[in-house]
Amino acid sequence: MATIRVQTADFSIGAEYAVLLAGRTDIGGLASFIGTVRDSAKGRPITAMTLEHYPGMTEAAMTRIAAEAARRWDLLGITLIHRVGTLHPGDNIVLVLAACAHRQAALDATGFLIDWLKTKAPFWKKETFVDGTESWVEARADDEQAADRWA
Amino acid sequence: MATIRVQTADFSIGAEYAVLLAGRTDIGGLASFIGTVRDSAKGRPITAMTLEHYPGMTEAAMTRIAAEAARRWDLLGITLIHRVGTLHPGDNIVLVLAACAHRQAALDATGFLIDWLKTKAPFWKKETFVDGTESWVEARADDEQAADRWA
Amino acid sequence: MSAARSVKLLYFAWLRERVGVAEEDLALPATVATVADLLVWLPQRSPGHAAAFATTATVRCAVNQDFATPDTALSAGDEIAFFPPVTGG
Amino acid sequence: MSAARSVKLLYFAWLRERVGVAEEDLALPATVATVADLLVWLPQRSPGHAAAFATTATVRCAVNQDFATPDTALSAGDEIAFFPPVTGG
Repeated sequence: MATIRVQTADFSIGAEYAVLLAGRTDIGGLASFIGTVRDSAKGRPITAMTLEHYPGMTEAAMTRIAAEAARRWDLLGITLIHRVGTLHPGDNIVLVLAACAHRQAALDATGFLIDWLKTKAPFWKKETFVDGTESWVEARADDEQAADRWA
Repeated sequence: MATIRVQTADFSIGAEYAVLLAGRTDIGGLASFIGTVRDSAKGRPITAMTLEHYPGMTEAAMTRIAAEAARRWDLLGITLIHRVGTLHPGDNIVLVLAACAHRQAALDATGFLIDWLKTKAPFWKKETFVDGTESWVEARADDEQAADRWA
Repeated sequence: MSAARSVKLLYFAWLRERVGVAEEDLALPATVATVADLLVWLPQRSPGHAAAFATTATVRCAVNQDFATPDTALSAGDEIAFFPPVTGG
Repeated sequence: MSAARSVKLLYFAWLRERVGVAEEDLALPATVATVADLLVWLPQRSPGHAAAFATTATVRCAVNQDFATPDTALSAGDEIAFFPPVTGG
């Protein structure tokens, strides 16, 4: 039921939405989240963001996260797509779609999926600043707290 | 900042997403909700759903709801599109997009917007069943409760 | 002070179906000062009106496109709408 | 019983940059039974390893592509990865 992909290419939310809904008439609500590259980090302008991942484990972790969401909510479809490689401000990073019969489950599942993706899937971000210096993004305590809400 | 439309035509989430994001590099998270027509209501198969609205007041109510969301969250963009007329199972009914610097505000604002749209904007749904009978959808107490969460 | 106050009434969803028209222009009698007064007077106009307003617990009202309450005062030129609780989204 | 246990080590993000390689194949010494043992032994291998594992509070480990804890036991053929706390999404 879940579509799970790690890719360098961009994604199209319209195309993924169409794939998930094709031929379905049992879905009543579809929630999504897209994360995009912001043009600054902690007040410093950035020119690029490079995403590294752990091939194999990443897909396994995303599959486990999707399965956990399906265990918690009555989901009719899940799409998780995460980009890797070098991205620029305004670029898409991650797409989460969750489809359900009713809206609250779709919204809750989407929040859960992005919170767990951020803390339990092996991706790492490096920011490149205007002066050419680079810095690995540090994990945020509030991301851990957001993920722990679902414990 | 807000895009607000009531229309008979379908919408494209990809197109709306592109319009909202065009030229923006300050957005970090974009959440959405789409409501679609399910093929049954209370266990009875339906063949169509007809949406009626109150022209003028509907747009005013949607504008007030968007303004209230912008007051509560630091929103960088809002899109509210609601269809009217005769729809069929699988068709899109409503689109909510909320863009923010960070994900939780985008997800919360999206939940707020759909909860308030359902209870404070003058739309009414009539379902047509397989045997040709029609029935106006009754307001649900749990929709009121969902809206009251944000009071 | 007895000048007729002309208002426009709008009906939606099953209220429209029961009244039989989507809108009508009316002159309010002197006894009708508020939405609550109108809800007493309107059912007397026709069997359709009577059917539409038989259970006012499920009737909502907007005056000039803003949600109104029973004690909302009515004035000449008002656009007064009656409808069931909303069910969009 | 003293057969060498060959394992594959993987490093990601700044651990990879500090160690200087993305992966290496090693034979674990008999003293290394767990992830905690490996975290004691690895820094001795090179200045790069020492730098990478200087602050193990921010080092996470996966064994065979599943998150591991310090007391996770190691076996021949294991794929052992070290990386900082994840920051995707």
